[in-house]
Amino acid sequence: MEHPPLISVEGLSKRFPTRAGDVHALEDVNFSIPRGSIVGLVGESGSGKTTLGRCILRLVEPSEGRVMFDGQNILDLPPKELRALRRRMQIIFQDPFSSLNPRMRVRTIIEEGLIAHRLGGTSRERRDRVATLLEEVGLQADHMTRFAHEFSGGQRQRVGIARALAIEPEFIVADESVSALDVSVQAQILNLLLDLCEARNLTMLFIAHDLSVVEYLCDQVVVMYLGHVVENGSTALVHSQPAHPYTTALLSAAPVPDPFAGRDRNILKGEIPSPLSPPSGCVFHTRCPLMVEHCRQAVPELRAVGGRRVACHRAEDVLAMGPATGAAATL
Amino acid sequence: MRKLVLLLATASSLCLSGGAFAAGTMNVALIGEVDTLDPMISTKAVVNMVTQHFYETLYALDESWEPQPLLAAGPPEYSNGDKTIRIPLRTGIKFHDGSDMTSADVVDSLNRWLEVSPRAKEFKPLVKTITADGDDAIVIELTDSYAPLLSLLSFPSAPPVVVPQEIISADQLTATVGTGPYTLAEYKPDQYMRATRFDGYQSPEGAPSFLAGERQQNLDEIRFIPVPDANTRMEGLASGQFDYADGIQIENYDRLLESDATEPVLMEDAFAPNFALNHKAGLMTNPDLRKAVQYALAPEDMLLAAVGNDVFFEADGALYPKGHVWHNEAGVEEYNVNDPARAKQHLDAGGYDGTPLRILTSHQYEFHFKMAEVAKFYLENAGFKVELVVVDWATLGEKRNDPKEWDIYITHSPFLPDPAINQLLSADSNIGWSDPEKDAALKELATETDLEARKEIFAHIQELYFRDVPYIKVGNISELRGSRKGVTGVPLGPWMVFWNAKLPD
Amino acid sequence: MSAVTASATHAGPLRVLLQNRVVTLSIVVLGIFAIAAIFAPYLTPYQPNGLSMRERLLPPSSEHWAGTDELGRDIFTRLIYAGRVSLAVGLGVAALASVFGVVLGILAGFFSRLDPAISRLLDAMMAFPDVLLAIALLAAFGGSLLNLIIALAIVFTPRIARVVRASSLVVRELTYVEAARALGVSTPRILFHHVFRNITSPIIVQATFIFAAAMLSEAGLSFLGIGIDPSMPTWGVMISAGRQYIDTAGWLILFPGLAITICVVALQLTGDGLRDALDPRIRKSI
Amino acid sequence: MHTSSPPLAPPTLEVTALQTSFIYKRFSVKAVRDVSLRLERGKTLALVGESGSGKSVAALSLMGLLPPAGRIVGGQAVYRQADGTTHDLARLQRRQMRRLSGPDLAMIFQEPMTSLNPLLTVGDQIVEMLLTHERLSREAARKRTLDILRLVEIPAAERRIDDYPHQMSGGMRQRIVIAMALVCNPALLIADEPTTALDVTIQAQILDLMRRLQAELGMSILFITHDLGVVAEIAHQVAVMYAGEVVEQAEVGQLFSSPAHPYTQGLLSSIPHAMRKNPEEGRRARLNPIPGSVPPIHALPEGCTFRPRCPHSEQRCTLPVTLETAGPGHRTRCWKWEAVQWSTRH
Amino acid sequence: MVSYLRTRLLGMVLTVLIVLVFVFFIARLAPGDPAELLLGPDASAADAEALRERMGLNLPVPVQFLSFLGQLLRGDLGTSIFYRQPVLEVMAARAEPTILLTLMSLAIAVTIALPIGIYGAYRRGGAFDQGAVAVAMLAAALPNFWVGLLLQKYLGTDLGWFPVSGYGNPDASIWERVQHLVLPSIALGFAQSAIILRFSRASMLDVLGDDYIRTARSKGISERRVVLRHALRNALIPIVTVIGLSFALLISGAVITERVFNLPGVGSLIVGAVLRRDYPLIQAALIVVAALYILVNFLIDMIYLAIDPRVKY
Repeated sequence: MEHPPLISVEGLSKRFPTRAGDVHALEDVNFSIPRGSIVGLVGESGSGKTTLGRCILRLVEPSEGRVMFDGQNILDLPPKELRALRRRMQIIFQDPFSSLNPRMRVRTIIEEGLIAHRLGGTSRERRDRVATLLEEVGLQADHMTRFAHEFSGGQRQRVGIARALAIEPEFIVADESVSALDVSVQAQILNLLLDLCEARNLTMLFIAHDLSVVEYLCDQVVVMYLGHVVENGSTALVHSQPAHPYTTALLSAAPVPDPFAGRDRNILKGEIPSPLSPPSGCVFHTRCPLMVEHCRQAVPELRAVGGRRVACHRAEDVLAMGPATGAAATL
Repeated sequence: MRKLVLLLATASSLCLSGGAFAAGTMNVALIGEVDTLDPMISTKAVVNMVTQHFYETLYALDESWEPQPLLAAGPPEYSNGDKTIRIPLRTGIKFHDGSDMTSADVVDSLNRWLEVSPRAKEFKPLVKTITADGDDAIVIELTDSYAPLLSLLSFPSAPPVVVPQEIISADQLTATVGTGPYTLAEYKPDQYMRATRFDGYQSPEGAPSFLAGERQQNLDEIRFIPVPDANTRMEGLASGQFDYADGIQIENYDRLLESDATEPVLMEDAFAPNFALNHKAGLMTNPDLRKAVQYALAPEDMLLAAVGNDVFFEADGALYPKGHVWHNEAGVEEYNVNDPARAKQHLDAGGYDGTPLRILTSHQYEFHFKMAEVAKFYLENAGFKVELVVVDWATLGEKRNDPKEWDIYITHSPFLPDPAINQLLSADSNIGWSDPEKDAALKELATETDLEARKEIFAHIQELYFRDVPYIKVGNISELRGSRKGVTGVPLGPWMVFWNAKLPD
Repeated sequence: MSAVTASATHAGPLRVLLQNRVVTLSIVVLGIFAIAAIFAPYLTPYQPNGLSMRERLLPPSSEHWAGTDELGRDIFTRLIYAGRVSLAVGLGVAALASVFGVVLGILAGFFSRLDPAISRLLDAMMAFPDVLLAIALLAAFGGSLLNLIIALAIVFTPRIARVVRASSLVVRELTYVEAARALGVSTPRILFHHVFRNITSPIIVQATFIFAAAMLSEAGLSFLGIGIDPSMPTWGVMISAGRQYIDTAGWLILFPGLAITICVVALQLTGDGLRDALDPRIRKSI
Repeated sequence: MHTSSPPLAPPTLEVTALQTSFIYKRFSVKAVRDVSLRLERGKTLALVGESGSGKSVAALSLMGLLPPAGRIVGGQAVYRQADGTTHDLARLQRRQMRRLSGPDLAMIFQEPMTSLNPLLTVGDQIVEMLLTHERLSREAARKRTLDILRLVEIPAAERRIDDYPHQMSGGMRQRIVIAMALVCNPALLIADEPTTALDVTIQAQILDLMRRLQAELGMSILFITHDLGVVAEIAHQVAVMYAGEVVEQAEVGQLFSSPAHPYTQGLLSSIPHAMRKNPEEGRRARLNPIPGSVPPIHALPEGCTFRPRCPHSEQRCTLPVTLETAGPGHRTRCWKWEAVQWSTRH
Repeated sequence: MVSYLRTRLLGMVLTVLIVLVFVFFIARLAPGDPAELLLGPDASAADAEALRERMGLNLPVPVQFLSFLGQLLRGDLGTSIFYRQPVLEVMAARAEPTILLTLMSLAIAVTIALPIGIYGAYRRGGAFDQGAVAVAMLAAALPNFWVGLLLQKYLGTDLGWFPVSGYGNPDASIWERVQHLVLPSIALGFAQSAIILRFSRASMLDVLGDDYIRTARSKGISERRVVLRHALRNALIPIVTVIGLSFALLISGAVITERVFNLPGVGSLIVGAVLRRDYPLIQAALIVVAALYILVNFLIDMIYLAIDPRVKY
């Protein structure tokens, strides 16, 4: 079942200099994405998940670390080779409104990658390819003469997907690709993504803040908090038995669309600290219900605990308490 | 609302009553700023007009443009074949700073004038020395006799004024200190210049006659106010803000005449506009084409455009106006021909190939530009291609020194007291009119001392002028000034001076 | 409501533009000015420089619709010919300033390393009042039609450059630019197809306003006697030349003043209309 | 806990056939076409719908806060004060509405970042509310403000009362907005997507706070949201909107367990639930979304607006549909509701 | 804050430096020089050359630039060629009419345009609003010298309400001088008011659409209070900037207006200096004007700091 990783992120850090100081967007991030799998990346705003997605594609230059893509560190690549490699990895964006150039027809939008990589053959062949792609993502071939503004949000997202798929990448980063959509449309797009992944054997990093979507879609999950990976393991395991207090809290905070479900919850106090001056030790200690003095000083290593990796000094305690008990501890 | 009206009414009455001043103060509106207070370097009328109140020359022109002694005690004494000139000086003359004028001051002043004045250019090579002869006379030694000397010494355009030695520094006068009837009391650039009576002034004798004669210092104070806009000068005169205004638009003549508060002052034949032709390079080196220009132009229309009313100009081709001592009619039939056919003949004879004729003009002198527009029309009518090069005066000043930049440039000039100092006739002027016959005549004009003989020489030169067309004198233009009714004692002439002026009671 | 927006957008900017009657009228007025300028020789029996000193300062009549000037030239004819130059100045300045501004603005907006230098330069240019900068430049270049256009284009460049820079900064962050980069699209193509093409609306709008502002500036400079070679009449030159006749022959300055005003109003209205039609932010809130 | 008391007591708010249009020079848009709601005293009614369904416009209509082009063109919205006095919010004069706004009706908006005046301290903005509606001295108002800030759990309220909005995080600002809305003890709180812009942990805090405040202060809440998860958390009653109409209203439990409108049913089945992997095929199960998309509001189909996307549609559905009763307190705008409910259960 | 001020001041100094270089070379690029003008129309090339020599104008331009910089470092902006006075003195003597003119026209523009713009925005689309917008449109389109000429003729010459031009006599009282500035200020303020009107209207419209205005209305406070306390204050913030930016426009307008009304101000001084190639004066005047503009905009940033709590540097 275990595949060799297509992507592996090693010691990745990113700091954005600002007038007020450096924003610590990513700190020593390590994880890998097995070929053919869908890995979910969850966290709240400010957790660094979007930056991480961009860094992996080198749309943002990381400050430190390596991103191995099929054995090659893409951060070392000169611009020309990087451009060539771009063919193998793509991104689908969150906002269906700003991610399509309003001055271009759908055909041009989808073709652009083909032209850039000299893939599409003649204009006619490219046109046919665009037509096929549009149909594959659930649109019609004659949509290619339209402009983006003539589509609904869900349809635009399909165009975005077609654009990413046009150059037949192996790896796709889906950055909150369904967050802006209404639930009924979101379901359509989720189905589409699943179909495509399976049909084309895609590897995908699925960035989301909605745990239920990740739980539904992903094989593995990476939970981030303030630039750090706090927990990483198979989705089923992390969801049923979270080993990090933050994961516990996140899971319990997510509203469950079931009025009959239990309403006992683990509500985190306070808010995510500023990435300008992240807390010492464990970055979560300011909000953690299980915080002990040690957490204030020592940065927890990402270590294997109970079949997943977790960065918490008290992961064993969290597991022992179980999700419900974890919640009780805060109340 | 009513309050506002009241306020406005008060405002307007106040501004009208603002015209009443202490008796003895005269407000004079000038056509522009006095660019420099150094009269020796500038030929600008406004500079020379104002500075005459502060500075004086050895001689001054009278009504018939004859030099009369001013700081000199009498006429010059010629000897050594007119090559040595002794000029006696008046004594007891005081400078504004209280010091006495000495012959040394006069010598230094004249030497500086030789260095800096554009008017001294012809004369300078002739001067061997200028020395003091005791305390009350100076002696000028020349290499050759020079007939226009006295005119030059009295002509108030970049004139040889006498200043104290101390204020002469290499490039400029360090203070405004002269012997004139008025002293500079206050100068606010572009706002006003206040000239107040100089109490230690020693007036020359004799009945006032233009710039010569007694200087009475009737006014306590004269205020020279630069007002570049003609309308404003007119309005200011009408409202009583100014007592005297230079450069009034001809259109306002009737208004000045009909008003109870004002009267027009017409200065006939004040100056002549000139079209200078480039004899050094380009189209105008071809005599036929020069003739073509001469025959094509319509001086009357050009003057009308420049001035606006035929009362205020005379289409006269002679180099000096009728009545002037240097007036003659030699060659004037070549003037005001305005015959496109004849012009065309010359155009063909000259083998004109359609190269545009470049007329360099400035719009700072609007009448230059107006004449250029009319000239263009008539030249094109005759078959020329014409290009107006309209620049500001600073640019024109530079461009006209480069023969490659122009074919014709437009300027104007007052009637000089002696034709020998007319630069445009000289071979080394920027138009470069060089002709052996003319050069010899010009030389003769400078050295001959007998007036009648000189007049004949000049008539010959004028004939050559019409033949060779070094430049085209377009005509005589009058100037309109405005005066508050009852102002007297301001002589009529190219320069307004106010030392004998009186305000009405 | 977004559906409504989509359909209004669908109507196309031109239709939105023409739906506004005032804007339509403005465009018609500008069209008349343009046609008059282009076909000037066919519209009048007189020559613009055809002077006739016997017909000076005639008031408007059936023969001379706008009277004659101090050299007896037909003012209506001169208005039409002057319109050629005035409009050429406006158009030329708008076009040239757009080119300069787009280059500077995109460079500053897209390449953050160039931004400080360019922004500083623009700041310095903005620190000069328009007219003063134009005067200084014209004094340096010398007054001619082309130099006037270049000088005014330089004066107005910061206006475009700042808009372009700001828009590029926004567009640069939009995800479709990122998508293009992710696709491996080359930078020049990104600059043109993704950045430039999406900021044309504010440029067009600004250029329209600059067109108007340049005409006013030209008139002002001509009035000061610094602008254009006055042998090539513009409306400003005509006012300037006619001002001394304001009491005796008011029509000399009345008509050119009206021409400028009408033209500038029409341009401003068109600019406003274009902004409404092209700016999606406003259109969303119809 | 979620069972409502029998609807004997008159409801706080009863909206009947409310219609709101946006009227422009050249065209008009019916944003709210037929909204009927019933909100019991002390309860929370969630108004659910996807974007463009008209739910926010409906809320703004009730508060008289429509943008200039918006007009209520039909229907009633009867608000009943504790003493039984009724006001038709759809017909109130501005001045009357102002008197009600604050002590009776209050509103919380979606965007905590922009809904506070950036130039005034948060304290001032709450004090202003108090001074407008109650005869109080400044000191007393400030004291009341401090109390309410503590009630909404602003830490170090004494200090933060003088902060400007930009000095606070989104969550804090939303607490301020809630404090401001509640400071005059309104009987009816209209909350327009109050947690949508917030992170999930902060959302949990705010929802928790609102629930507790309702228990303490006893106001009725009209809670507008698109998130069925949030609905399940907070609502007693739910009304589902589609294309400007309320298509179903029911008790929350009823709605989730036996939806009686195919749109509600479709929404519920679109929600990604836990792992649905089918181990035999090695393939994840697919969701069951509603096909197609919401029709543009100016091109709605005749009859039932949901018809083009509805798996149950038939010829009859082209005729106008009215609200049908599908059970106690359960109304649906679908005459095939029985078939729909049956299909949910199987 | 301190670091902001430091970078900000550094930026300002840099900008001024660019201005310096620019001004110096632009002045030297111009054909012709002061010598020609001083000498008058009858002078010859040799005269001009001699005068140039005496004035140090024929040194190589870079040498002149260095000596200019040297002077500047000693705080000396030079001496006017024409006025023979230190340029700062020349400018100081001409500052009053320009400052008064600028302030008066700004005052006229603001008092007229601000309330109209704000009220128009509040009653958006109404007759008042449409009328105001139309007038603003017209005001922005009228060439201000043309307006000046018409004002001169009708209010000045024909009706005699105000002095037509000039700045009064040397001994005129300040009141009299202010009267002389009434027509110029109207001419200049008119175009200015168009900009302020349009801007304040747009700003108010923006603000009225903001969420916190809706919040304020939902509180049941009076409409007056919503507009004055909540909307107006927020709307004023961008208006302050446009007033700052309009400083440059005012100076531009002043150049022309001073010419029309024959006011001895800085604007006409600069035009004169350019025409006469009075290099030290051109340099100093442009530098001072640019520096003032930069300073005004800096002050406006500081005002922001004072009135907008969000702005923290």
